[in-house]
Amino acid sequence: MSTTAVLEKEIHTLDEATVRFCGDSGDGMQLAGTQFTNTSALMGNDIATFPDFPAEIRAPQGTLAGVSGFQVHFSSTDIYTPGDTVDALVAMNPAALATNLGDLRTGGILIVNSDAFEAKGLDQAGYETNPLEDGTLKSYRLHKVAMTKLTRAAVEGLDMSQKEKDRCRNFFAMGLVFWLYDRPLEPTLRYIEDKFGKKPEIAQANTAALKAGYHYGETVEAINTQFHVPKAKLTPGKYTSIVGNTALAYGLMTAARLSNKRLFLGAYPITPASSILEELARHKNFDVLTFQAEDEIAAMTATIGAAFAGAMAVTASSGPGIALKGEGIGLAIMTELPMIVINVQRGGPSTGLPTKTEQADLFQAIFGRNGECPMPVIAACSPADCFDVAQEAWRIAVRYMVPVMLLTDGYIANGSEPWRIPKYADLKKIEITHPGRPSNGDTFLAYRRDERLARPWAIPGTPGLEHRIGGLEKQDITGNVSYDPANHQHMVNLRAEKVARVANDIPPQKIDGPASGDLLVLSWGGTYGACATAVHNLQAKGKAVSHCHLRWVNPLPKDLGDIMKRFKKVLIPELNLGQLRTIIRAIYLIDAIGLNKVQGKPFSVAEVANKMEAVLRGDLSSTEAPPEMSDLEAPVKAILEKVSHGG
Amino acid sequence: MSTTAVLEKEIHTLDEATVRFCGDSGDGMQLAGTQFTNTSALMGNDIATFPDFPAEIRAPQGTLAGVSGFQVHFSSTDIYTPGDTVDALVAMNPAALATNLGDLRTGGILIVNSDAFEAKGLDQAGYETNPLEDGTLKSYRLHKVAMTKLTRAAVEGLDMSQKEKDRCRNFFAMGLVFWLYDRPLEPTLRYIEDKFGKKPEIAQANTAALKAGYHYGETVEAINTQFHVPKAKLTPGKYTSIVGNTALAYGLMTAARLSNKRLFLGAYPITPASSILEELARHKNFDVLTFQAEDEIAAMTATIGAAFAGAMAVTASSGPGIALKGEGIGLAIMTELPMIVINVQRGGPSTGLPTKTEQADLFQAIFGRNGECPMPVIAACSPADCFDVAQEAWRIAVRYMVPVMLLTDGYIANGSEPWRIPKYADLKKIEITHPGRPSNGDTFLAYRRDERLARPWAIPGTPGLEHRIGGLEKQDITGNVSYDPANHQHMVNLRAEKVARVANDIPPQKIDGPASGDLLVLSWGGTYGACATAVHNLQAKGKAVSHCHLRWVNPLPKDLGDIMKRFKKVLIPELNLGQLRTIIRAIYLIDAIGLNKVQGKPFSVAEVANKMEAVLRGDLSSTEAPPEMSDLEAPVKAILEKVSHGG
Amino acid sequence: MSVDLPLPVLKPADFASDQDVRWCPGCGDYAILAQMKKIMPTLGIPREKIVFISGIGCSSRFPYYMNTYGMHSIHGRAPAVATGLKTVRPDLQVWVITGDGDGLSIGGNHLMHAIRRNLDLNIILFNNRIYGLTKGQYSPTSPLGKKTKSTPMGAIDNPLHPLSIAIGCEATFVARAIDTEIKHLGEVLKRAAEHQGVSFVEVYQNCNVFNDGAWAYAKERETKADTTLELVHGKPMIFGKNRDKGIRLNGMNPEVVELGKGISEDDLLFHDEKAAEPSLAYLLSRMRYEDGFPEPIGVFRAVERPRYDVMINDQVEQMTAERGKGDLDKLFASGDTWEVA
Amino acid sequence: MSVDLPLPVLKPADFASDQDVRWCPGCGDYAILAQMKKIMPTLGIPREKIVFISGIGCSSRFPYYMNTYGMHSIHGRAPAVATGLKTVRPDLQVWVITGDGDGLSIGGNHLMHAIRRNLDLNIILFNNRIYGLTKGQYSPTSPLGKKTKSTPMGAIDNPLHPLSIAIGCEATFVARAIDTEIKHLGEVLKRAAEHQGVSFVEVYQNCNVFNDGAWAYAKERETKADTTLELVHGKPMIFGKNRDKGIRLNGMNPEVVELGKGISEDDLLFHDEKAAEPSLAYLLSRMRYEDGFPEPIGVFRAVERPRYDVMINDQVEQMTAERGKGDLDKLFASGDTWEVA
Ligand SMILES: Cc1ncc(C[n+]2csc(CCOP(=O)(O)OP(=O)(O)O)c2C)c(N)n1
Ligand SMILES: Cc1ncc(C[n+]2csc(CCOP(=O)(O)OP(=O)(O)O)c2C)c(N)n1
Ligand code: SF4
Ligand code: SF4
Ligand SMILES: [Mg+2]
Ligand SMILES: [Mg+2]
Repeated sequence: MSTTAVLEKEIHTLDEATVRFCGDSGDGMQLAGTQFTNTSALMGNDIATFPDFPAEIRAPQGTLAGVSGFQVHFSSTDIYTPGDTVDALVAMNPAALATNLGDLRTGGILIVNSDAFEAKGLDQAGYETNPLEDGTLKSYRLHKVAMTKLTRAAVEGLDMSQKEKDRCRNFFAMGLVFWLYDRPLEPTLRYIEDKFGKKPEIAQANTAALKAGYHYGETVEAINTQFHVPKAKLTPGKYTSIVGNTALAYGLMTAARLSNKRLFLGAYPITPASSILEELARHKNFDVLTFQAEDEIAAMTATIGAAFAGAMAVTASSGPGIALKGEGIGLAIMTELPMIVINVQRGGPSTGLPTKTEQADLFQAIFGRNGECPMPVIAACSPADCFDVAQEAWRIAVRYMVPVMLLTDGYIANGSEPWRIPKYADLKKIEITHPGRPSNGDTFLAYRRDERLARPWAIPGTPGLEHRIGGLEKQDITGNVSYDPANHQHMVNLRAEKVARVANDIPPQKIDGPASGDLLVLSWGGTYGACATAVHNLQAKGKAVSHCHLRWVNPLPKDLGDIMKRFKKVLIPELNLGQLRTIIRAIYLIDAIGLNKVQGKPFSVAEVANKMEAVLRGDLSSTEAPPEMSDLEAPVKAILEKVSHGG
Repeated sequence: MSTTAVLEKEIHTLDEATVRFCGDSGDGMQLAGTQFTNTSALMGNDIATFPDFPAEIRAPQGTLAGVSGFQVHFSSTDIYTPGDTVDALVAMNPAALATNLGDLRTGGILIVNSDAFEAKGLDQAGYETNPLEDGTLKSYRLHKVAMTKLTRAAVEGLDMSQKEKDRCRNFFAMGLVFWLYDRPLEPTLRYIEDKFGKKPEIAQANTAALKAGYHYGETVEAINTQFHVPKAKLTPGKYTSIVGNTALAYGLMTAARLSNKRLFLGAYPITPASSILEELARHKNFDVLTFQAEDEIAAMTATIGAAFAGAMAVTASSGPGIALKGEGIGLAIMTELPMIVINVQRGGPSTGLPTKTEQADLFQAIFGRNGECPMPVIAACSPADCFDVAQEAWRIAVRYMVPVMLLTDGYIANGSEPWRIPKYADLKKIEITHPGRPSNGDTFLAYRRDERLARPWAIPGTPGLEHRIGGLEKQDITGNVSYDPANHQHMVNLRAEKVARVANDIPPQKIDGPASGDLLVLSWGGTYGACATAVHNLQAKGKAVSHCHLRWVNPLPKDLGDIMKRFKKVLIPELNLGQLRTIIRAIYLIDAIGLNKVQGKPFSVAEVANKMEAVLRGDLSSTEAPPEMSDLEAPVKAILEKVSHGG
Repeated sequence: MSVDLPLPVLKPADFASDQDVRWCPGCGDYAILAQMKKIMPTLGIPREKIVFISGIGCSSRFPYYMNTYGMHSIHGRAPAVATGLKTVRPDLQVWVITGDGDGLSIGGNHLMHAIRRNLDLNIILFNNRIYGLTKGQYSPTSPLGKKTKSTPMGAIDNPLHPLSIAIGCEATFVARAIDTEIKHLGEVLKRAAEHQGVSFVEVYQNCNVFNDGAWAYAKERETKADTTLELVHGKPMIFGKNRDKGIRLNGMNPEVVELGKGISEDDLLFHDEKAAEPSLAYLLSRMRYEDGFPEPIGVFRAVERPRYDVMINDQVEQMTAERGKGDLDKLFASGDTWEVA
Repeated sequence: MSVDLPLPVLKPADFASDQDVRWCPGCGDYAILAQMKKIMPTLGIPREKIVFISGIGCSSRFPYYMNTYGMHSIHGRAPAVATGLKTVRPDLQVWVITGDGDGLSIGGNHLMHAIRRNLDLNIILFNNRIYGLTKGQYSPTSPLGKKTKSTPMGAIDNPLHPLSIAIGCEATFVARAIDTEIKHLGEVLKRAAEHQGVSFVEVYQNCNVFNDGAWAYAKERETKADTTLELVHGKPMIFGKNRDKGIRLNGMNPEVVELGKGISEDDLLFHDEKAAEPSLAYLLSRMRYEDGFPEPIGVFRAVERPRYDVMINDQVEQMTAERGKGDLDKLFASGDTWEVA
């Protein structure tokens, strides 16, 4: 390790900053991002992250298709999104620079591993000249750092291969960025200890690289400013950083415990839902049964079997898998058994863009089955919210004896945010009663209903409640098969009314901002953060705008119609072509305006804010968020378009 | 055969009449109805029929669940429905009487086989006293005919078992009704000859029974009036009576011939769609390939394979099967291959009421897939219309390179009506061009589009056009896989725009009635007849009402919005809870009113007319057609509710 | 799980539900239902612990007629529904009732996976070689050339042999019975019920409306002794009206031989339902009447293997034993945490 | 159908599409792709007459890399897509590329039915005993106890043996190859291409990222001669580094014997890929390394049976011959008709 003197450097205090690490999939960028996130969280910042994996398992090294990135937004105030633009970008190779530079703000800090900018790498990234040399980067604060060489120097003498040594580069990069944003190394040192304790050479190397990076920041003259982002004023409590699918798994386990049930998950792997299965499989000591089915239809129908058996039964998939479950969901609705169907939405239609995010399965959730086949639909708004939504879905499922569709999306599923850890004892129990052996002589009526129209959940094994259910129309009260026309109408109405009554359990909508005004932004699901932030920004500019976010998308809250009427305009931003908007228009006959984006990516705050301003100025047409339209002929593009895919 | 003298009887001339034959499934009522229909058609009446099968294959004899009926409406004017109420009911046993009496108009003719009203039969039908004796039938013109005895007498001496002899009863009943409505016996005698020519005993017995029935009418005193329904003024031409699914099969075969294609049908049996497969399987000499797949998913994806291969590819199913095809349809949409997906709708949700009719799969047709996944949707309005709709679906599919959903329903599929037989030479050809070997050096661009946004249909076997397609998002023009955000937005828009442009091929809507007025009835699919008739009836009463029927449900006709604006109110009758209404409201923000019925049965004319009058009087709420609500405790009901089911 | 209370003594009629049976008069399904009701009281399992799961088809109406728990699910999916049920509640006795279309056409994959997982399910496939409920289209077991509504010129797909497939996917109990051989049928059902692990039983069932006589050769008094072969564990394979014919192995191939004439019982193939390898069962499953063989009935194979339903619950217990019953508070705080004051 | 024009002489490289191959470096899929490109020019079929259909999975990206017609369909459905295609166009050579998850999990039923129908499809199943594309969950061929992302305590379902299943459902051509035995692999692919009727080939394929070494025993230089057995039609089953071991039949069971010591080649089982009954093929498909057997590679079974794709078209021709080319005007008027003037 070189031992240069530490220089005195400026420290700027900032409200917030956004950093993105990017490099080849093999460069360990997800790890760098995660460590930076955790450290920032430990320092008390509010955080939001956005990992961006390549579609390939392992694309050839150095290619554009193989670039992996991780963005961290950290702040001393409340934040809801990973940030529209990047303040500091770390690019480990030319391909990473080429695909990520567009998001770096003018004047932003650009740290590159200059060692990687040699002929082959430049060529793979489609650069004809070296951007580090040809002046194209002059509007950024460029730091060319010979990371490969510096890392090698730092770990010199350790008994490892060159390749292994080079793998420590991400720790060097981390160290440098840690210094830049005034973060402590301890959490990462602890991580290294935990993770590589059994491989001391590697632990030593990573430690050395990390410290070298940090030290490099301290000493190299070219980098003369350090930034500091103070603690956020978060609600007091114990926090951890949580990923959406993990929060969802925890929420399911919690709901099971709160209702004193075994948890059964029937699932077939599919991106981006698989990690729900994987997470739950690790926690069997919570009385969790995970069944990896042969396909989604089996996953769905096994879930129905588990619900009949009396478990908290859940199935999880993504768009194409949910399409396959449609017929089974119909059976779940007809048998009126409680369960949860999770759809982690991804880019569609068909196989679509499997690793990307979208909100285009709302229609499928509400309408995608044969017959009159309604079910409640709830949507999580952020990674941590998945925890709450899972419990709420189950609460409604058992209160109304109905399958519930729970929507999240790829953005929520993989993103993370600080989560104030609840105390289990403080959580609200979920009451379930199963009928017991009937008093002598009473016949059990499987389709007799309570005031919420819920039928009894009689489970096999209970003497005297033997009964048969199925997919044919049921006679009211008895549950016997019935072909009676009047009964069919009655039952169709009953099932619809039951779902409508779920609205009785939806609390009055919270409105963020004044109760009336010029513009209401109505959102659902994962666009919450961008909408909330955009509305806050416009409120700060004195505009009469408010935000209303839907947690239940079906049924809609009872007060929604009145709320919308109090605003001159209603804007519905969605990552689809206007699915919620269609429903709102149909129900309320309100000429809601859409902001629609179907690009596999979340909204930026600016997109929403710009559209809001346009509407306020009088542009009342629904629009798409203008894609950064790419000249499809440009060389970088041309290469990017080469086949790539996901699961 | 007894030889009583023929009495002089009155003949009344009627505009129209409705007759229903009902009895046990084993009683041959479908045959009786069909013969009566054909004879009436041959006599030049307009006709409409409604067969009503029991759900069981063969329910136990004499039970309520085993009742089978066939209703014929015949007329000297244009008719569109099988008739709301029945003028003459033939009931072969107590169960048939119990389940069908409700539809006989007061004062209507009731012919019963009095021999069947003995203790067991009455008991099975839930009668505590004999309705033929206890005065409950006094508001009908009851004719108690000892059909069993009379038939036995007629066939006496023939060398057959008692059981076989009794099976001729339906011919006796036919004979009697033929006399009653002044129809000739010749067509039925020809039928007997054709069908039983090889079993002369049976032919003889049926002939004898038929004539005995006719003769009975002539001679018995109690029946003193004969009715005559003159010829209708139909467009000149050659006619045949055609069943919906047969017309659909013919339409598909015709479309294939008109476009010079092999016809491939991939299907899995399901009620009420199976007979499309069965009909096509009989016509292989029309270059028809029928593939009975292992399930609906295979049927759908084999259809995609056949479309890729260059055939006219079709799949046919019903609600639950279509639910299973959802994922495959997504692939069809993504690959932009032309094909037809037929849904013969039945009662839902889930297995629902498999042998009954409904229109509740419209949402599924338009919205039931993951992602933004639009497809054109066309709906047949009557049995004969299936012939035209099949051709139109294929014309659009190939013009736009898009899968088309074709909706019919159980009512259309099994119903029949006179069909003016077209000359093949008069039908409009369907032009298809496939690209050929490209000029030297040109690369084939599989996703380059024409002015309708259709891509080329390049089929395997063509040199130089080798290309790969699939379910991942495609790059515009090249068709290569693309993860580019802007391209995805572009392609999602393109696919939506392509479907929207189908509206360019939809002719201006025909309005039945004045172009503006107090009330527009907007209908789609199989409710056409009831709506048309109800509107005519009200127009005849001088009301300012018109009718507009949609053939294309997606996209909607371009002029629809303007048309609706010219009426004070819009009423949308549907056999669902308001699915088209939801879409109309969302698109046009029009407060359309619904008339909704989900009882497994079509609308009666009166239901539509009553609702229209209510709306004209100012009742603007959407309502259900009031079910003939059954006291579920009544004994007949209680027995009716016993398990019964279908496929 | 064992039952603690003394069981009330039940009769077959106690297993009849209050629903009218809605099969065609003369349908083979009645006989199977009757035998099922008959063996039920002999199993020592209380009614409430028994569940029948079916798909869609005539055969799949079965659960409605049993006064136990039941679900008439959707077409082809009964094995999957049953898997969810049995996984959560291994203490229940779960029956799967399916048809040749339900089980081998649309449901083939679920059947295959339920079998390979070896859950303790009793799967009874009513094979009538036709689609009954949808009124007469051919099924995956319909013979080549079979003319049906959907194959007016004859079927052109090789029929599947249910038992060969079951054996091909690791079945632990495989048997065959005939609807009209009621005593034998009852015994086979009982054996199936008692087997720990998946039991797969094919029942030759007559659909007298759409495929009457499909199994005539195996059912008719005059022919059946020559066209079927009752398997008995440990016994030589003898059949024929006079019990004078047998099956002998010739290399890998079975052959029909006449006893006497220098061939004794000892030369015959002996049945071994417990053979470690399924090759014998597979070979027996391939013996077909049309190839000149008697078709074996009875238990082809009955071996013990670990059960999925038990193992999945064992994993819960094992992890619980290792880590203790899951503590949510601990789990929530298991990553890096920080305090905000 | 035969090709009329003289074919241009193609090289393997002519079968490479312009798309970058996107498998992980080191993936076994590369070798299979290379062999496929290599045999292509030897088949005498013009490029435009060849179609590759796949499902979803790493393996299923295969069609993108072949400069033929192709479709990357949806998960598990490739056999059904191919069935529609081949039925309409029996003149095309149709390949189905699938994985152990795609083909045996979600797609098991389509695979089974495509096989029993005996369409002339060449189905290649890349068996890496893992879900590659979704990053490492267990598959239906993962061994019992296998720890994967979705089975942290080990898999508890009995693995399926692809060839046993194929044989269980009437396959006419069944073979196995190993990604690294490239010459043998190429030969097997070629045999599959040439077989008339369905060809089912299992390829042991290494997923070096999520299941590295799953087939190590059968691939490594030191062990492979003892753990695999190359099947040669009509030849005795000999294996081992010194070709001193063989397979002998003991009743219905195979056993490993050492040659010499009184055992000669003639005592061994002789391979017969054309055996009328599939019992031998079935028995071979059950020989597993973990049970002490060498695992056979090469062609297990190759018999001729009528092809569905041919027969369905024959029915068209036959009916056309019988009735003449369909006349729509006649058909429309085939029921009772009447004239309205
Ligand atoms: C998804 C779906 N597809 C098709 C059907 C129609 N269907 C009902 S039962 C059946 C086949 C019945 O055959 P099988 O399983 O052999 O039973 P069987 O009636 O012969 O006892 C079919 C195709 C359905 N109900 N659901
Ligand atoms: C309907 C559907 N379900 C699930 C998936 C996710 N998925 C894609 S590939 C795959 C399994 C791949 O395994 P395998 O067939 O063995 O192929 P490999 O990647 O190992 O070559 C899964 C589960 C999907 N794309 N579509
Ligand atoms: S159709 Fe056949 S299988 Fe179905 S109930 Fe009737 S006889 Fe039985
Ligand atoms: S994940 Fe495995 S199977 Fe997939 S490309 Fe990588 S090495 Fe090959
Ligand atoms: Mg059957
Ligand atoms: Mg795999």
